[in-house]
Amino acid sequence: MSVKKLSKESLLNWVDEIISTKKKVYGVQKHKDKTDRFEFAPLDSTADLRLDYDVTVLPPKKYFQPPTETLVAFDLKGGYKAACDTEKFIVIGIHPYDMIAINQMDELFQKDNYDSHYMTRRNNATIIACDVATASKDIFASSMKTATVKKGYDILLTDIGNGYVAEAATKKGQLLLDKAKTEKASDADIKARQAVWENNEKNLNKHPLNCQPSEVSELLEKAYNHPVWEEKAKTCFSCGSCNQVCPTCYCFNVHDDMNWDLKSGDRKRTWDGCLLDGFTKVAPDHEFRAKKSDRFRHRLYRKGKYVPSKIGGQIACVGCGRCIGACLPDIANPVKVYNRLLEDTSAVKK
Amino acid sequence: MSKKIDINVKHLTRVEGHGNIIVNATDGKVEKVEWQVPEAPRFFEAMIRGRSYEDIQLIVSRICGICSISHSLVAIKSVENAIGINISEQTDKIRRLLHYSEQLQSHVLHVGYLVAPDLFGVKSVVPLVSAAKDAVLTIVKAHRVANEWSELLGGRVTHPVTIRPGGFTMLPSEKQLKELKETLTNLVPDLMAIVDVVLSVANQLPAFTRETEYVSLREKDFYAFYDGKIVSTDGHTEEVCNWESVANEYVSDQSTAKWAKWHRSSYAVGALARFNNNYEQLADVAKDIAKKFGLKKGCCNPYMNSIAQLAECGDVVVNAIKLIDELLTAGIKQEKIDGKPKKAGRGNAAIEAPRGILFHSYTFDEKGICLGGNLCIPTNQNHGNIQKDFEKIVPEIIDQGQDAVRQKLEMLVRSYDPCISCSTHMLDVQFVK
Amino acid sequence: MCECCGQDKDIYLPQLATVNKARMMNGTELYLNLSMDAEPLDYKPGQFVEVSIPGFGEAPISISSSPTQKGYFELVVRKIGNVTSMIHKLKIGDKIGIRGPFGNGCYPIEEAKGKNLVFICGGIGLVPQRSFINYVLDNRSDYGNITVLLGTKCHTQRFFHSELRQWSQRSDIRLLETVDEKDDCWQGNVGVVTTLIPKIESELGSAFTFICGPPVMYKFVIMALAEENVSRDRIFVNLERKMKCGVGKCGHCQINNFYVCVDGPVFRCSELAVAPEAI
Amino acid sequence: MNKPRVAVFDFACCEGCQLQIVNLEEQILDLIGAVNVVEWREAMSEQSHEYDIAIIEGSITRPEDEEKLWLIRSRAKILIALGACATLGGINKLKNNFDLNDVKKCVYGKDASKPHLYTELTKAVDEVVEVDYKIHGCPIEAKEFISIIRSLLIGKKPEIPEYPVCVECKAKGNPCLWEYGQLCLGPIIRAGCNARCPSAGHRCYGCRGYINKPNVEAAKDVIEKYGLSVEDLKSKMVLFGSRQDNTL
Ligand SMILES: Cc1cc2nc3c(=O)[nH]c(=O)nc-3n(C[C@H](O)[C@H](O)[C@H](O)COP(=O)(O)OP(=O)(O)OC[C@H]3O[C@@H](n4cnc5c(N)ncnc54)[C@H](O)[C@@H]3O)c2cc1C
Ligand code: SF4
Ligand code: SF4
Ligand code: SF4
Repeated sequence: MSVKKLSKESLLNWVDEIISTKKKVYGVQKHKDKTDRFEFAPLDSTADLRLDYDVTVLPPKKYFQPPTETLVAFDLKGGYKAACDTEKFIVIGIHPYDMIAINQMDELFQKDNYDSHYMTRRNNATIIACDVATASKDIFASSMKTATVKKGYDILLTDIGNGYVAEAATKKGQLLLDKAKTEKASDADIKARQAVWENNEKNLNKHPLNCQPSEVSELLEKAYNHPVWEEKAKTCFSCGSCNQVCPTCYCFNVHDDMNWDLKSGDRKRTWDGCLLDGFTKVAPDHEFRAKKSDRFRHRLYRKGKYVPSKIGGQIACVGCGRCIGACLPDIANPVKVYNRLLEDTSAVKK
Repeated sequence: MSKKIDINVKHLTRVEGHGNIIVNATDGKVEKVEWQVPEAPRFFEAMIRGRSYEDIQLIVSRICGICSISHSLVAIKSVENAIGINISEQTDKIRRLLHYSEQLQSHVLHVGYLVAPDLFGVKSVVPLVSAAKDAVLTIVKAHRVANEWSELLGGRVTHPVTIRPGGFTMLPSEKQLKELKETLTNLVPDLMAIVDVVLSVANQLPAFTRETEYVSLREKDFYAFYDGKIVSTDGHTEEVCNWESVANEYVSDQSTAKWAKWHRSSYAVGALARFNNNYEQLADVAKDIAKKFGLKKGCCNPYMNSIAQLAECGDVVVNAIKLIDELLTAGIKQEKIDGKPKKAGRGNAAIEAPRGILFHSYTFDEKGICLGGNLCIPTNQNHGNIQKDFEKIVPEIIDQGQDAVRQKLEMLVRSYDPCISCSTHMLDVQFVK
Repeated sequence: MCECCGQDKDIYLPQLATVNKARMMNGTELYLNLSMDAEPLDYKPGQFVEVSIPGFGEAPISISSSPTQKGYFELVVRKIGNVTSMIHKLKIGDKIGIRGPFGNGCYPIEEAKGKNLVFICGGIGLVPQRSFINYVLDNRSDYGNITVLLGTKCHTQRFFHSELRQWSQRSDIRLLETVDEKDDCWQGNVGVVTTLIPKIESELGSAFTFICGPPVMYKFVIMALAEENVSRDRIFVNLERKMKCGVGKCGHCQINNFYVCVDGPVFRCSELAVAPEAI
Repeated sequence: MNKPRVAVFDFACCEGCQLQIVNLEEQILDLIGAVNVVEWREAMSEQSHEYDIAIIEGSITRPEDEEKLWLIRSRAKILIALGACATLGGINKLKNNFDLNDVKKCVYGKDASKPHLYTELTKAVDEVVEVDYKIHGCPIEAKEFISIIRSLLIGKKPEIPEYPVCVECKAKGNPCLWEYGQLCLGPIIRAGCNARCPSAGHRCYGCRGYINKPNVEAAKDVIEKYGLSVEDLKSKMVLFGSRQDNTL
């Protein structure tokens, strides 16, 4: 599919049109309470859209796996009925690292058993991704090889200064892009986009990882009993903040809610976190991962080893840096942990 | 055989807090009439000592669940007064708007849930549901609207969280304010429907009067709820900083709450006091409501307090809409809160809680640590007046028999909309034959 | 097929089953015999189902019957919390929601052919093992000697009495039992289940051993087997973890790299070498 | 099935938690449809001694209240502590930080020794009688109240969160208030309020009490990092945690 160019103005007009014709459009904008931060939220006006944002407080996973969703409706008499979100929607402004996280989730939610709740929403979404224009304070996407993205989106926008290069990757995307006033991207435009990519692949790197992301899994094989887990977890609140803000965390809890008739109700799933006390607790009162340090280690193994083994070796940390900001005692930074292990194991080698 | 009346209502129901009513009479001769407040005392003035100026609002809000917004706002005003913090016009306006929401919420709750059952001759709002479902649903709706309004601005209906010394931690968006305005505009007919329902049973309100000094705030530009000077129907005026010379609090053996008196042996505060002092400033719709019930300035029938509350609901809605318009015209601006203490000293503030004038004073050191405080709650100020009303009304109605006397006394106390957990806590009538 | 997404199966949607039989087996265990209302349950020994009680939630429960028995399946449920308490209230004819069968790690039906089999069960751990034991009994000629070691806390907590009696009377299966607590009414062995292991020393050499019981049991049994030089790739453990979905998504049952629900619940012990959290 | 009989009682408190029940608005009709409210002084005049579920609001400050509570316990099958005053002792417990005579003098002056002003150290309900369930919060959250009551009505043990406020705060997409200089207690306080205060821009001040294993050491570390002192934390915490402050 061809590569187009949009002037800044025609981009705005295009978004205007999208907002006026589609029911559900979400886009990156200033956080409603804290105006120095950004969030994905329903986009009412094109003027609110901020494609120059650094990072959003929550990743866009909330549109694919909402914090709370109904899985089935039940009725004491009539049994169970599947509940499904079937509305079509558009998300504007997903950064490459978040896109890659969604690509990973797609694989995980289809693997073993096809999760129709996640996948229905995923299939109903049109994603307009955009390349990073402003580096956030903790981003390390370059280290994780997630600074640019090649698939998953329907349209990718790249700000090249005098306009946007837009490339549709799907038919859905092409149809949508056709509505914009575009011109064919010139060689210079394509080169400018390449330059943005090259720059991002190098410079979105506030916390450089001292090895290839694909090597982390092997690194962890030797680190299971390393003292770093105990040391760091000493100040862990077990608050699950790192889980909640992470674009690649998808563990959930399930609970039933009754209606007032006490005969019908909903079975819901809500975000959960493997760092939380009680995550592995079973009746009567046995907890399998009771130690904070074990839970702390579990998360970093999940990102670096367990999930990668399910998705062809890709590391399940996309370097968005959200957990770094979310963690009060400042222990969540995956790079710091992996680098520390690297140092120690290479020290052992020497 | 002598005819004995012995009323002993322990823990009066449908009031906020615990209060008792005691009447002993033999052959129409009244031997004892007593209004008691046995609520467990809670010692707020003692508990705030040593706390930071930032926490005072959080603590004293817990004096009362029903008027927590008034408590929070007056506490903050007093704190700001003490340590020299200024606030913006926007903050002042949003605080007033928040305060209006509580008036509406509390008045609807009081008239609709607590007083209406008396007028309909039932024991609670529950049987009213079958008798007058539409009326109840309208009351519930008005109550919900008021609560959602409080929540929008205060972050929570009870014990608001957004207000702090210097400003708000969260502001409503212009969109939300527009929606609120629309909701309030649509509420007016519902309010009128409630007025009509109450009007249909208004003949159940006893015709009793007793010359009373009514005390409230008065403010230049508003029918006073949020601010002003202290005034009384006896023509006295006093600055808020001298409130202690108005309230003259004393400890009564009948009560765990303190009582108050000014020029007479007791005075009354509340909606009727505000109405009597500031009638002219009421919005027209409020005056119309009052007219429907024949309520006029200078009324000394305590049972009419509930009607004054209804009238005030009209005023609140109309003036809230005006305030919203002003806020929208100016546009909502994010402000940086400068809430650090500028000086040490004592601060005083008054506000009209739904049930009457409320005073808070605090003293802070230069770090903003509270050295002490004094609070005077509306219901405290009414306790003495309730007792005086009792003393006058019981001989007048003693012939009507125990049940009627009991019923009228309960209604009398309820009409004051007492908040006994505020004053400490509430009510119970006792009778013997 | 789902109306909204067009998928043929919603993995979270329970299917209705009917209770054919329900009876208490002792103070805490309920026996249930169920049939699916629509498609019969097509399962393998070692798999489990999610039993659903509207308003209460779901509980993963092992299938205790052998797939050789057609037209119904059996569960044994211990009353322990919200869902299991409600399961205990079920009566004959009641409808109940079932998801599953789940679990890819099942008993090694094929590989175990021709081998001697040893089942080591602690208490309710007999329940899932029973599925394979009965499967083997129904395909008796395919397998070698069968030995069942069963430890129960106290003799009043034993269940499947008549079935156990039958086994002990059969010549083609050997049952050894023990109870933890000494009691006048119990004439058999006393002591934890590991005390039975030396008694079957001769069986262990080339046998496939299957362990299922309370979490604390595994470590000690495996240690005891190690003393008898039983190789870890012939030991199978049936593990239990907290579960919320049963289909490899919710993350609660994860043991290092494994999800008990999709990779287990039956694991070969040698494969768990990379999963220190397992035992 | 007979509707369970419910009675509501209050002790030293602001009655704000009962008010949240009133604030169920339209849903109060559903509540009344599902249970038989036999006593509720704040809202109705009927009274009864026969009830299955007793809901207790407020903390216990006087011997006569203790006696009344014992009586209620002996009559109720299920006893629920409603709100921070009942579950923790609430704000009322602040007075336990002072000498009692001094507290009385401070409020009542020379009259402090009058018998009806008698007070004792404030106690939470479970310091006097056994409590079956706690509905946390100052005030309680209507939503949580509803879900707990519905659970009890179908005979299910209600699920009361053991995780901290941060979980709900993050799920709502709030930036953390620590980054804006507020000493928020979210990481060590039990969730269930849907991060009520942080979502309104105000730090959590702990009205739902500690989670089961609060990492107070970590809290100390963090406040140092943010240039505050443990004393600051303590003073914030004891607003609602007077009884728990030995952990600090
Ligand atoms: C693979 C597998 C097979 C099982 N087979 C049986 C069986 O055959 N018979 C039997 O009686 N029990 C079995 N259990 C244990 C049974 O699942 C739990 O006792 C049951 O989930 C407790 O649920 P509850 O709602 O009654 O308890 P609650 O304490 O109220 O539990 C609430 C929720 O927590 C989770 N949970 C709590 N305990 C466990 C647990 N031990 N395992 C998994 N999830 C738990 C569940 O999601 C449950 O719904 C099995 C567990 C697993 C994992
Ligand atoms: S682990 Fe941290 S940096 Fe990595 S994807 Fe998750 S939140 Fe982002
Ligand atoms: S604001 Fe408070 S509750 Fe929210 S994440 Fe930060 S510490 Fe936790
Ligand atoms: S955020 Fe904290 S203080 Fe606020 S309601 Fe929740 S627990 Fe209470």
